[in-house]
Amino acid sequence: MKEPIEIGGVTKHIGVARKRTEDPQILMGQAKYVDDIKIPGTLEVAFLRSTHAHARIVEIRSEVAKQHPDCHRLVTAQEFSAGATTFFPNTRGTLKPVVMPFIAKDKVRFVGEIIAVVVAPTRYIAEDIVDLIEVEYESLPAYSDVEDAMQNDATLIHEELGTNIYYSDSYTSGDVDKAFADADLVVSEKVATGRTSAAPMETRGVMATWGWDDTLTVWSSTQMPYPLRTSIAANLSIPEQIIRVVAPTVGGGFGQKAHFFPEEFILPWLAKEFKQPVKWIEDRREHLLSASHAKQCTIYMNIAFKSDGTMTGMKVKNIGDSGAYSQYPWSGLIESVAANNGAPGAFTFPTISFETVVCLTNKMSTGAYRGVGWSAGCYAREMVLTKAARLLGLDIVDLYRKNFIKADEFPYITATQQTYDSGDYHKVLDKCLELSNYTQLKSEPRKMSNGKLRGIGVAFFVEQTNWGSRSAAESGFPATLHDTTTVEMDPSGKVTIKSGQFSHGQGLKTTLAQVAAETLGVPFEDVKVVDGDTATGAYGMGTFASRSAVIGGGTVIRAANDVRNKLLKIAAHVMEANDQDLTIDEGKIYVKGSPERSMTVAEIAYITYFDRFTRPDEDEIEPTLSATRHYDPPAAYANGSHAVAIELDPETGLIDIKRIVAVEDCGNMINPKIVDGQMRGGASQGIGMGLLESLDYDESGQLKNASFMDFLIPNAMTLPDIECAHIVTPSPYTEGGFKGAGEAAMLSIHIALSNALADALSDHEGTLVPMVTPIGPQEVINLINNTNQPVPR
Amino acid sequence: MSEKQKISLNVNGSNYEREIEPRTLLSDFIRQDIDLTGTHVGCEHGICGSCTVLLDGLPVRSCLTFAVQAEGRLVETVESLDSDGELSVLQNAFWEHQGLQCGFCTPGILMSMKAFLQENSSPSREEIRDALSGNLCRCTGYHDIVDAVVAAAAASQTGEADRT
Amino acid sequence: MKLEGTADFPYCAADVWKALHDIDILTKTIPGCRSMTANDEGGYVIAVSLGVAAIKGDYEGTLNVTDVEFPTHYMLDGSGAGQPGYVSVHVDCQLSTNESATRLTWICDAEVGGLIAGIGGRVTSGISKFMAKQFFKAFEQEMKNHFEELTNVSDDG
Amino acid sequence: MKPANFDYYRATSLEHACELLSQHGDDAKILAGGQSLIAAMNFRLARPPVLIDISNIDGPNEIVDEDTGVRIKATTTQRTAEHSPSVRNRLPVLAAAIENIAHFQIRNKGTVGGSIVNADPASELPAMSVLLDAELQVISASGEQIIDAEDFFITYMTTALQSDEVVASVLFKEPPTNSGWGFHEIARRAGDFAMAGSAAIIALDSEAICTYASIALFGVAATPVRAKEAEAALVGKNVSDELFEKAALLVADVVEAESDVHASEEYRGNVARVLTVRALKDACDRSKAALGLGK
Repeated sequence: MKEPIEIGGVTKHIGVARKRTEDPQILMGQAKYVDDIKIPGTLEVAFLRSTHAHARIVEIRSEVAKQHPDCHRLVTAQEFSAGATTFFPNTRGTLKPVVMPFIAKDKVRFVGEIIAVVVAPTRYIAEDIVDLIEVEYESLPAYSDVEDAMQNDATLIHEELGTNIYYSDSYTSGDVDKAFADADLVVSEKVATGRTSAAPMETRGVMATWGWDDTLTVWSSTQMPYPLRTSIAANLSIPEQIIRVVAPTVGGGFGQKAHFFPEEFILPWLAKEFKQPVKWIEDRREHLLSASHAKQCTIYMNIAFKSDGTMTGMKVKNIGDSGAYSQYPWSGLIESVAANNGAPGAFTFPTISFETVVCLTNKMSTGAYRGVGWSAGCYAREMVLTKAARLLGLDIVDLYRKNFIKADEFPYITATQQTYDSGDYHKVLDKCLELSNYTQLKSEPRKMSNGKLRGIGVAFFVEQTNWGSRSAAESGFPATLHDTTTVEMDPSGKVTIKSGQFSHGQGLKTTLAQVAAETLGVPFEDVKVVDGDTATGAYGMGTFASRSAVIGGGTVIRAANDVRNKLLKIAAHVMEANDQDLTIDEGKIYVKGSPERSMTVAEIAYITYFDRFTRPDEDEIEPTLSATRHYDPPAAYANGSHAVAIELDPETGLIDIKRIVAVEDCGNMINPKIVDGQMRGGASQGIGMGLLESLDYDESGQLKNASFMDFLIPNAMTLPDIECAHIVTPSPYTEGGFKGAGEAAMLSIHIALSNALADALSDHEGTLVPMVTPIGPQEVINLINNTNQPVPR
Repeated sequence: MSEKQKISLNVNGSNYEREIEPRTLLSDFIRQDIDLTGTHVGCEHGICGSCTVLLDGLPVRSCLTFAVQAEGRLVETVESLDSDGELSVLQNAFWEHQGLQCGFCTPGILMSMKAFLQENSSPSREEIRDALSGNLCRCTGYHDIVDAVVAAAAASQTGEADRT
Repeated sequence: MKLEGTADFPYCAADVWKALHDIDILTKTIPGCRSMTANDEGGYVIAVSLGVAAIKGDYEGTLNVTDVEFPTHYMLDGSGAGQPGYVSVHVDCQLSTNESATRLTWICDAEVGGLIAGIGGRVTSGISKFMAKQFFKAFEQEMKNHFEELTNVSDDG
Repeated sequence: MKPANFDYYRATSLEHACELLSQHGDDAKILAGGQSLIAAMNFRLARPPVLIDISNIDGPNEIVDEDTGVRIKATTTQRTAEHSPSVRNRLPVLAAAIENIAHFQIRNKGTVGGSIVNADPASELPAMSVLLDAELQVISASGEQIIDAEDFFITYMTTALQSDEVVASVLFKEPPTNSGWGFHEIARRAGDFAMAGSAAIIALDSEAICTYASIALFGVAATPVRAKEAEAALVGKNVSDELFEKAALLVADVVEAESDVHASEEYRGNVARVLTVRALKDACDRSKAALGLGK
């Protein structure tokens, strides 16, 4: 491992809560999202999607539709010719390959699967034509419950696999059986986390056009333009260098847009085949039916305790409900495998054993969504801890303190072989308890004068961040992930960052510019970040998995540092000084200690480009002011704590959230305001997952809430203000000491919420601890009635 | 009639006349027929609020309005808020307080809040949350938006500018 | 979706059975029935508009009668498809008699797929129950009409 | 998600709308605020071949005080009614109910008549019309008639309105003097359709004897329903929390709730009772306040 580069500009840009450079255009309605890009002659696409969850396609009758005067193209699997592969190598031996056709051929496996494609002048007309297509289906038994699909006699969803279970493995560390045999208390629970969707406000959308120069341009609302380019090349069998993928302004992704979806190949194929620009903008119903779902796991969690609260072992079986396919490129393992590898959390479990099973069902495939795997896995572990604390007569905080990894134990290797780099968990927890007034609230009576029950809950998380190759491997994914950035100084001394990273709302253009400004020593305003376009950037994996600030920031530090060193060498020559004695601050290069001996960065840049008489000999120093650097750092583990205070109406089961406190240690912060924004946004989604959101399928595999009327995401009245605080322990492993911050809230706020509910009900008989998400009023009433069963959804 | 209908309406101070199918939603008319793409479409069933515009000064869902219903009326969209690139007090407050992240919902929120602040010039945080609740945002958790609206109200009160 | 109910008719089981298999009566009483004809397999081809107010979907499909044990039991298997998606039903019909009436006990397993399933969840089962009620109300009336007609005919004769 | 084609007619008056309706029969639907209809059309759940638009008729917002109550023109937007001084003074429960309809952007376009005719059993305005004994002024090409709200609702989205008829205005009756009101609904998220709701009006005499009671429930049956037995259990009695608890048990007689993704029918039935108790208590407190009685 290379030592991180020392940076520390004279004028600070890192750590400054700057206003975002992205915002004025957005605020004026000038930012361009996919649907805002106009090319004359663009035709629109609508899809005929399956109404059956599992059925053979007997016949597609499309003659009438084809005769519609405005039907430009009607394509079914018969006419479609693009391949269906993911290019990401996944070397896990026991993973059975699940093939996802882009257009269903002989059978459909979930409601919403594409059967036919219609191209017409407008979306209105395209939908008219879709209405004219008739499909005859032959129904097959459909599975919406994963444990039904796992049965030996279950109908096969992918016949060629010979089973619906396409992945299973197990892992043991230490003598877990002995730990359980010697335990004073074992708590065992079945925990069911609900199925949700990232549901960004901008749905998916793809536009594609074939140029006169035989180039393919694809605009997609994606989080990973470069991998998409590689994948389109592979699936359309065309050379990658003729493809340009652009992710324009993207209206939220949250991991969901870090996949390859069939539409991202169908549209380019149409453009290539028919040489016409085509556009598809997903509508909200399509989105809820056919953009990847997330978080649904069935977890059997068993934890062994000593009577003083010491945790001695964990046994966990995580059953992932993958839906109908193994979503490209990450596969359907993404929930369960990540959950199990992260099972120890913040604690020193001496023994652990886990079993992972991933099984197909007739629902939309599951994929990445903020806090992948961990949202479910942490919930199962923590709710069992909460129950154990109650049975042991302890507060959950006592249990935390007793079992936390201590600040002097880092680097710490967990029972699942993850190397935690840094942290001070006690300090973070204490801060959260203090800000939330936890102890005081705990001591007050549960019953309030208004008849409601007061509840306070706290939870703690450790989050694996900055997915590079090593981080991915520690999470159970042997993928190669890295990033590259080019830093280029032009003759005027202004700087362009060409990044393979890409912002879809996180303000990365601002943070990367801050990192560059500080590393280089130029004014913030002199830095421009170009991203989201494979024609102008450098190959990168994209923005997901809390990686961009760390890996993107790291590439910028490395490349900017190279440019800075070059600049100093040239300046040293021009100024007849030693480059070691020079420094750069806000565009001015001067001899340390005597700022009057100075030149501007612009002057040196100009000389470098245009004045061969003044600059050093080009054999000595090549006169280029650009550098391209790669970065694939080890994992950095962020941590934090949430507290949620609620008032529960015990008669209706409604939870009113009164306060949220979030404390996070994501190492050195580049832009604290942006970090707060991530914490608040994540908290909102975490509350959504914990309280409201559930995509419910009936027993025949129909999604019962395929609209925003019934799939509920939080609105402004759902949430109170979200109070943020920070503890900083820089990562010793990463450039800048950064740790990721994007997903954190999704690892523990839903737990704090459930803990608050358990606390509000602590005067009730029985140990009432919820074991299900979301906890809607129905689930609360079930809990109060002590029928703590997951609601059949 | 389902054949095209001629409509004329005023959007952001300019008059437009177009021939459209009666089923054309006002949101699509604004975005496609007159190319004002600042107004966004997030659900097309009236829940998310991204498409909110002002119709005769009142915020409405443009996805739950047929363009033919806007015949002869005044429509204001997000593009009307700034003056030649100079942000309004409300827009500035959103920038200052980071009342946006991906920005997709932002135009609808700005239009709702513009109308709201005209009715209630010094709202409490709770009143702001109530007024905001018809606009979904998936990124911010709303906190920073509430901050921005509080600041915009305060700035307008102290007369820093008279435009919200 | 599971629906069930009972209906009592002041007629003997054979008459009720006959009426329940009478195309004319069924066409008049099945809510939204646009047409119904017997097919070769002893079942029916049926076209219905299902729904309420502006929210209606046209479905075309078949109804098959199976497990026939005249006059006490039969199964009705139906499936239809239309623009909003598909509907399929399995109805178990039991007829039992006491002194004065015949009781029909029915249990219906219905599957609704497509648009209605995803969007109309809040009201689907309620509307289905309403339509079942509507059917039996109309059916009772039709039977009454039918028998009055018969009585009238015999009186005249 | 784009609507199917339709023929569009812009009515210049309600009479014109009636003419068009009688021309087009069942094919035609009235477009008022469109806040439910257009959503259903966007999903293509609704595909009316003909739309008759009454939203552009001159002077759509009209609220008139009459002796017995407040008459609201059907095309009046919900927001106009919500802020009307007549409504706020004479029908405060109606103003409170309207505030619970979706969000203000929807209420700016949604109309009072449109919501009632749409007859969504979870909606607030149909419930208010039965709570306040509203009279619906219904017109058609062949004349005019008055339909009592109680006779208007048949089932989900289905009313007594014939295909050639249109509701012109709604007269909401003013409750007795010194009455009080209560309104409670619950939704998982503010602004959404109610999972269950209950509204009550109670009038007391100076001895705190209940002289009048009206209770309407919504979201718990195929139509909004009056809880007549519960009302009867109150009138003539000295009010108390125990009485309210007892009376609220009787709402079970009219509750025929359905299960959906949000809650079971049992949940809804139970909450209908809970909300009725709360509505009655609020109504009682307000009536006592009007009478100058202590709580």
